[in-house]
Amino acid sequence: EKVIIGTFGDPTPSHVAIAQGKFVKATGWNIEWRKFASGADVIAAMASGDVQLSELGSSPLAIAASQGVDVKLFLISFLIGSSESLIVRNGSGIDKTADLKGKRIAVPIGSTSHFSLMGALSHWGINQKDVKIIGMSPDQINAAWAQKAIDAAFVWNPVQSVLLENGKRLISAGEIAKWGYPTFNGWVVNPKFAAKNAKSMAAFAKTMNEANADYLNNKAKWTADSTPIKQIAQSTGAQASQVPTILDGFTFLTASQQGAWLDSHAADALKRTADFLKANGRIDTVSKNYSPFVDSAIAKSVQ
Amino acid sequence: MNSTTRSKSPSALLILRRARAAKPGQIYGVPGQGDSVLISFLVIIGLIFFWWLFTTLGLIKPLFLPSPQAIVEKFLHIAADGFTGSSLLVHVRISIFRVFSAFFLACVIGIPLGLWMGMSPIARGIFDPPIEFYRPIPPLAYLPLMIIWFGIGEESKILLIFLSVFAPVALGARSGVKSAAIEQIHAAYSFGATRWQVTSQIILPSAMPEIITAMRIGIGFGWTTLVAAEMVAATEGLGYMVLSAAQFLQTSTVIVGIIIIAAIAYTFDFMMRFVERKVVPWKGRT
Amino acid sequence: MNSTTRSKSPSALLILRRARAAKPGQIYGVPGQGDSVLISFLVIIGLIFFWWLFTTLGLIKPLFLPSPQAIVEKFLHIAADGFTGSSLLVHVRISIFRVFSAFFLACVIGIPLGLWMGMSPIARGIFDPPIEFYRPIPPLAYLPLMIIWFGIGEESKILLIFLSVFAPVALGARSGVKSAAIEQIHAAYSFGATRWQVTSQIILPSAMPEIITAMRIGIGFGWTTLVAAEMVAATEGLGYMVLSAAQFLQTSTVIVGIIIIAAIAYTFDFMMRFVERKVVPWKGRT
Amino acid sequence: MAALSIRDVSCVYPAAGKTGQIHALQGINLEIEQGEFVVALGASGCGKSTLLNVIAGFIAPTQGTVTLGGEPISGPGADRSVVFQKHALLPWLNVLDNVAFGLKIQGKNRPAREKVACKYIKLLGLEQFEQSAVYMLSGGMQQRVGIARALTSDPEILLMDEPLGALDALTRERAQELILKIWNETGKLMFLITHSVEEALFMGTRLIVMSPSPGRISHVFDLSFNRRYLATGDARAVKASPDFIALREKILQIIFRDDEGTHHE
Amino acid sequence: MAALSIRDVSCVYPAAGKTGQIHALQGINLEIEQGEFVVALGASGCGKSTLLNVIAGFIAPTQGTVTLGGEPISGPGADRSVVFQKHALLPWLNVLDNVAFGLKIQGKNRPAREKVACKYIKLLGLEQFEQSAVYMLSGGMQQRVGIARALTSDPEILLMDEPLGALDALTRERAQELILKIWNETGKLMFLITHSVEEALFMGTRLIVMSPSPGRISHVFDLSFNRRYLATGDARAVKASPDFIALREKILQIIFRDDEGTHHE
Ligand SMILES: Nc1ncnc2c1ncn2[C@@H]1O[C@H](COP(=O)(O)OP(=O)(O)OP(=O)(O)O)[C@@H](O)[C@H]1O
Ligand SMILES: Nc1ncnc2c1ncn2[C@@H]1O[C@H](COP(=O)(O)OP(=O)(O)OP(=O)(O)O)[C@@H](O)[C@H]1O
Ligand SMILES: NCCS(=O)(=O)O
Ligand SMILES: [Mg+2]
Ligand SMILES: [Mg+2]
Repeated sequence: EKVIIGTFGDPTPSHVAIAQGKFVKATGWNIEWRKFASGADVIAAMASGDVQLSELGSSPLAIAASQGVDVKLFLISFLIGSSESLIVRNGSGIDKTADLKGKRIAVPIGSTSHFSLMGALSHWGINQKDVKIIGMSPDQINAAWAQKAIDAAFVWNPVQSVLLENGKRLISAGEIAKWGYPTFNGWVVNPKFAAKNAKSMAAFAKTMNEANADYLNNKAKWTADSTPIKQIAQSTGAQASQVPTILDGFTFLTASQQGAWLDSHAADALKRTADFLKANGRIDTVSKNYSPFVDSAIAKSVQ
Repeated sequence: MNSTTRSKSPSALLILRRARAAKPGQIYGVPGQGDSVLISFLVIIGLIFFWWLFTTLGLIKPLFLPSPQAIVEKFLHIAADGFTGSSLLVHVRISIFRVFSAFFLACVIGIPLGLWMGMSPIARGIFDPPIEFYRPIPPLAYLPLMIIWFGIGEESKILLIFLSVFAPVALGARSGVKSAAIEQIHAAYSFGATRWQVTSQIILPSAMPEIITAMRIGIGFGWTTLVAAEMVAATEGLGYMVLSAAQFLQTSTVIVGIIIIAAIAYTFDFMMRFVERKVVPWKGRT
Repeated sequence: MNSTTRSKSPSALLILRRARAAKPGQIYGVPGQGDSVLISFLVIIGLIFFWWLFTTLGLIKPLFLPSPQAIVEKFLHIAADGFTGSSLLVHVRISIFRVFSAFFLACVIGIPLGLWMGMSPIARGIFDPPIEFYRPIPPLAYLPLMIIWFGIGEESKILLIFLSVFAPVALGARSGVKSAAIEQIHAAYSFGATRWQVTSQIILPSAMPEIITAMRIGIGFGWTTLVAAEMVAATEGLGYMVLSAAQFLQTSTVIVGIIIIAAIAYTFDFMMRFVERKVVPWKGRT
Repeated sequence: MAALSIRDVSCVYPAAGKTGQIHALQGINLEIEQGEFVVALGASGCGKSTLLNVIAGFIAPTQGTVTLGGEPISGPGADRSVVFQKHALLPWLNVLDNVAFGLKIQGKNRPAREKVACKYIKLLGLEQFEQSAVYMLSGGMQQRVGIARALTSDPEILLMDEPLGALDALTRERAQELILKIWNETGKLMFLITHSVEEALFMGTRLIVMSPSPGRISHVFDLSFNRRYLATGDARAVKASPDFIALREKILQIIFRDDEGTHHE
Repeated sequence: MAALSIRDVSCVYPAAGKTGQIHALQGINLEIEQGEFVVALGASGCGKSTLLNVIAGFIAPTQGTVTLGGEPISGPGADRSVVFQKHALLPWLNVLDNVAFGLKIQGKNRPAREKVACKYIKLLGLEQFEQSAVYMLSGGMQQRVGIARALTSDPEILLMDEPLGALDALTRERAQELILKIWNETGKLMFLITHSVEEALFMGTRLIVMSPSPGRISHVFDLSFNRRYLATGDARAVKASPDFIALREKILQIIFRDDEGTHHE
C-alpha cells in the first residue's frame, strides 16, 4: 500500500530515520515523502482525500479543522521557537518594529509563520494595511530576497538560515508565542485512515519519538560533521554547519510529554488560533471546541 | 401512403425518424432549429435548485461546495467589509486596471505593428520570429522570467498580461491587412491614391473587423492571464483574492471570486461586441 | 510626363510614393507582397549573436539571462542527468501524457456533445449554460476547487487541462454543424435519408474543418494550462520543472524548460496542420 | 390522371421582421404529365423556389394539396430529386462517390451503386473524372455531377432551381443541350427554374410565367423549341429563329411589366 | 491621333506552377478615339482582364506601349476609372461618401466633393439612398454606386470589367440602358468587358472578339445598335431586330469555335 506523507523540509531528526528507512520498516507502508511548500497546500490535499498523513502547522490545522476537513492531530512534531522568525534584510532600513510600516514582508500565506506575523503586528499595534504582506512560498522568498524584491520575510528553515546570511532576526515565533500566539508543527491524520491502520500509526509515532529522542539524548554529539547532521543536511538542502543551530530552534517533546501536551495544550492553542484568524477575517467559522481534532491515544499508546 | 413509404426502403423506423415537410417560413431539415432559451432557463433554475437542495440537506460539506445562500452572504460580506483589508471595489479596480492597461498597451503597439507587418515584408521578417516564438509558450512558464527581470511590482504583472494580449492582437491586425479586396485597393489607386492613403483609407478600415475580433480574443486572454499575474506577490486583485482565499480553504470566497471574474469577463466581451456592432456594422455582410 | 503627373494634384512626393505598374504576374498594389524568410533568418541569427555577445561579455548577469552556451550545456546536462531525480524523458513524457489524455477525453466527449448541441435545441439548452459559464474563467482561478474536489493526483491535473480543451472543442463542433449547406442537407433528404444519415454523412463531414480548427485551438489551450496543472504538488513534468527551477533562480533551467515547451507546442500544432491537410483537403476551396 | 398535380396551393410565410405576411404562393393550380418539361420564369421573389420546395416536400403548403401519382406529398423522397444552383456537392467525396451518394443513402452496396453511378457518369461525359475531387472541377463540371447524382436514384421528377445560373455563357449553352438530351432519353418529368427567358423558351414544353405579390402563375405557354432542337441538333438556329425571338420579346415584356408594378430593385 | 493607343502590346505571365509561360496577350493593336464604346468579348482566359489591367496601369506590358493622349501609361491614374464586378465599394462609407471617395483621395474638401458626388448620384437615380449603407443595397444599386464613383473624377476613360455579370436579367438590362445613357451624355471613352454577346452587341460602337492562347484580337466589328437604341429608346426592339440576331449568331459561332479549339471546360 502506497502512502503519501507530506512534510515541509524542515531539518528535523526525523530525516535521519527517513534516510535509514526506519519508517518504512516500522509501518510496513510503501511511503512516498512529498515535500509541500506550506500547510495551505497540505490541507487542500487532505480535504480532497489524496493525502492521509502529513506534517502540518498549527495554523493551517486550525483552518482545516474549522472548515470541516476530517483531520486529527496525533503527534507533535515540534513547538516552534526560533525556527520561524521575522528576518529583515540588511539595507532594507528596518531596525525596529516601527520601521516595518510600508515595507514588503513576504510570508507563506496561511502558515504558522503568517499567523505569528499577524500576531506580532497586532501586538505591536501595527495595522496589517500599513505593511505590504506578500504571499510567497519559502522558495520564492529565497529568490525574491536575493533580488532585494522584499524587505523582510517570516519563514522557516532551511530558507530562514539562508536569509540570515544577509539579514537579521527581528523577532522569533518563540517570542511571539509568549504574547499569546503559540505555534507548533504536528502530525495529522485522516481518522478513518488511522482507524484502519492502527498498528502502523503506532509504529509511525514510535519511530518518530525515537528519532527525536536520539537527538535529545545526544545533542552534544550532533555536530556539523557528525553523520546524522550530514544526513539531515543532505536530505533537506540545509547547510550542515547551520543544522545544529537550526535544530536548537525547535522544541521537541519526548515520548512521555507528547500525550500530556496534546491533552492539555493542543485543543486550546488551536481554538485561540482559529479565533484570531476569524477576527482577522481569514476564516468564517470557528468550532466551540477543538478537542475532537486532537487524538492523544496514539501518542499515549507508545509512551 | 405518403412519400416516405414510397421511397425505396420503407420501414417503420424510417418514418419515425424522418421529419414531415416543414411549415412555410421554416426551412426543412436545418439542423438544430428551435429555441433553447426556455430550456436553458429551466436548466439554470434546476442546477441552482439541486445545488441548494444538496448543500442544505448537508449531503455536500460546505468545504467542498457551500450553499447558494452562503455564496450570496459571502458576497455581501466581502462587498461590505472587503477582503484582507481592501474593499471589494479595490480588488476589482486593480484587476481591471491591470488587464485594461495591458490591453491598451497591446492595442496601441500591436495594431500598428501588425498592420506594418501585413504591409511590409521587412517588418514581417523582423517581428515574425520573436512573436511566433513566444506565442505558444504558456504565460505561467515565463512568469518566473518576468519576475526575475522586472521584479514583483506592477511592471511584471502588466507585462505578463500585455504579452498574452499582444500576440493575438498583432497577428490579427497582420492578417486583417489581407481583408481588403484587391478591387478596393485598385479603385483607390486609380483615383491617384498614395500608398499612405490606401493604407489609411482602404486597408485599415477593411482590417477593422478582424482587428476587433482579435481584440476580443486578446482581452479574453488577458483576463485569463490576470490570475497568473496576481499569483506571485500580489496584495490586491481578484486573482489574489481567489488564490489566497483558497489557502484558507475559504471555498465560498473562491467561488465568489470566480463568479466576479466570470461576470467581468462577460462584461468585457459584451462591450467588445457592442463596439464591434458600432464600429464595423458591415461585418459579414459584404 | 507620365500618368501620375497627369493626375489632378501632382507632387514630387506623390510620384515617389506611388508605385509603377506591376510586372505581369504580379498584382499591382497587393499589400505586403514580398518574401520575408531571408530577413527572418537574419533576424534570428542576429538575436542569437547579440544574446551571445552580451552574455559572454558579462554585460548581463547569468541570473537574468544565461548565455546561449549555458542554455545548451544545461540542456545537455538535464538530458543526461535529469531534473530532481527524474530523467528529462520522464518529465516530457508525463507532460505529454497529461495534455494528450486530456485532449483525447475532450475530443471524445466534446465533439459528439458539440454536434448534439448543434443538432438539438434541447441539448443546447441543457449544456449551454454550464459551458458558457465556465468558459471565460481562467483555469488558474478554479484550480483550487479542482484540488479540493479531485485532489493532487493525476485526476485533477488532467481534469484541469480537459476543461480548458473541452470548451473550445465542444463549441467548435457545435458551430461546425452550421457549416453544412442547406442544399447538401436537402439533397440527402430528397434521397430519403434519415436524420441519422444526414448527421453522419452530411453534417459531420461538413463540420470537420471547423472541428479540426477547434482541436488545434484546444490543444494550444491544453498546453497552456499544463503549467497551471503542474503547479501544485507535482513531482514531475515540464511545468513542474520550470516552476520549481524558478524557485531556486535556476534561470537556465527555466529557459531550457520554456524552449522544450515551445518546441513541443510547435510539434503539436504542426501535427494538427498535417492532420488538417489530410482530413479536410477541401477546406477553404468550396 | 396527371403525374404531378398541384391543386389550389397557397403558401404564406409569417411576417419577416415587422412587415406583414408574405403571400409567396396563392392559388397555384398545375397538372403536369410524365415526360413534360416545365419551366418556371418570373421576377425575383415571385415564389418560384417556394413552388419547387413545395413539390420537393421541403415546405408544406398553407393550403391546397400536391399529389404525385395520386398520393399526397408529405416530405422529401427519392421519387423527386433536386439539382441545386450550387453548394450541394459533398467535397469529401470524389466524383464517383458523389454521384453514388443517393444510392448509398438508400442502402445499396458498393458494386451495385457504382454500376449505376458509372452509367450516369458516362451519360454526362464525366468518365475521366471519376476519381477527381469535386472541388477541383469547374463550375460546369460540378453541375454535371449534381445532375448525374440526381438521376441515379431514378426519380420520377427532376427538380432544378436555377441549375445553370452560375455558369458562363458558353458552358451554360452546352449544359442546356445536355439536359435536353437527358430529358429526351429518360423521359422524366422535369421542372426547371430559370431567370433567362431564352433558356426557358429553349428548354421547356410548358412555360409558366409567375408574378409576385402574391406569387401566382400569370401566363402559361406551350412550347416546342426543345423538340425542334432535338430534331435538328442546331441550338443556335432554334434560338435565332424569328418565332423564338418574337416569343422571347413577348415574355420579356410581361416580366418587365410585372417588375415595374412591384417597384423592384 | 487616337485618344487611347495600344501598340503591339504583349503580356507574358511567368509559369504558374510547373507549366510554361502564359501568353495572356500577344501583339495587341488598338486605336480608340474619344467617345468610342469598345466592348471586349471572348472565352474565359483569353486575356480580356489582362488588357483592361494594362490600360488601367495595374500591369506593365511585357512588350509594346500604351499611350493616352500621346503619353505613355506607367501606372494607375485618375484619368482612367475602373468599375469592377464586385467588392470594390467601401462598406464603411455610405453611398454619398463612396461616390465622393475618389475626390477625397484627390484632396477636394467636403462641400466641393459632395457637390460633384450629388450630381452623379442624381444621374444614376440614387438620390433617395445618399445616406444608406452600401451593403444594404441590392446588387444592381451597388453597381450604380460603383459607376457613379468612377464618374466623379471625370476620367477620360471608363474601364468596366464585367460590371453587370452578377446582376439578374432584368436589372442587367436596365443597367445596360443606364450606362448607354451616361455614355451618350458624357461622351466618354468606354471600355467594357462582358461574357454576354447580346450585351456586347447592344452596347458597343466597336466590338473586339478575343481568342485565347495566345490572347489576341481575332475579330473586330463596328456596331451601331446602341445609337439605334438611343434614338428609339426601345431596347427590346433593337435586341429582337433580325440584323442584331444575325450578328449575334455569327459571333456566337466564332466564340464556340474558339472554345472548342482550346478544349475549354
Ligand atoms: N423562409 C422564408 N421566410 C419568409 N419569407 C420567405 C422565405 N423564403 C422566401 N420568402 C419570401 O417569399 C417570396 C418568394 O420567395 P422565393 O424564394 O420563392 O422567390 P423566387 O421566385 O425563387 O426568387 P428568386 O428568383 O430571387 O430566387 C419572396 O418575397 C421571399 O422574400
Ligand atoms: N496574375 C496572373 N499570373 C499568371 N497567370 C495569369 C494571371 N492573371 C491571369 N493569368 C492567365 O492569363 C490568361 C488571361 O487571363 P485574363 O484574366 O486576362 O482572362 P479573361 O479573359 O479576363 O478571363 P475571364 O473571362 O475568365 O475573366 C489566363 O490564362 C489566366 O490564367
Ligand atoms: N511551519 C510549518 C508550515 S505550515 O504548515 O504552517 O504552513
Ligand atoms: Mg429562387
Ligand atoms: Mg476577366
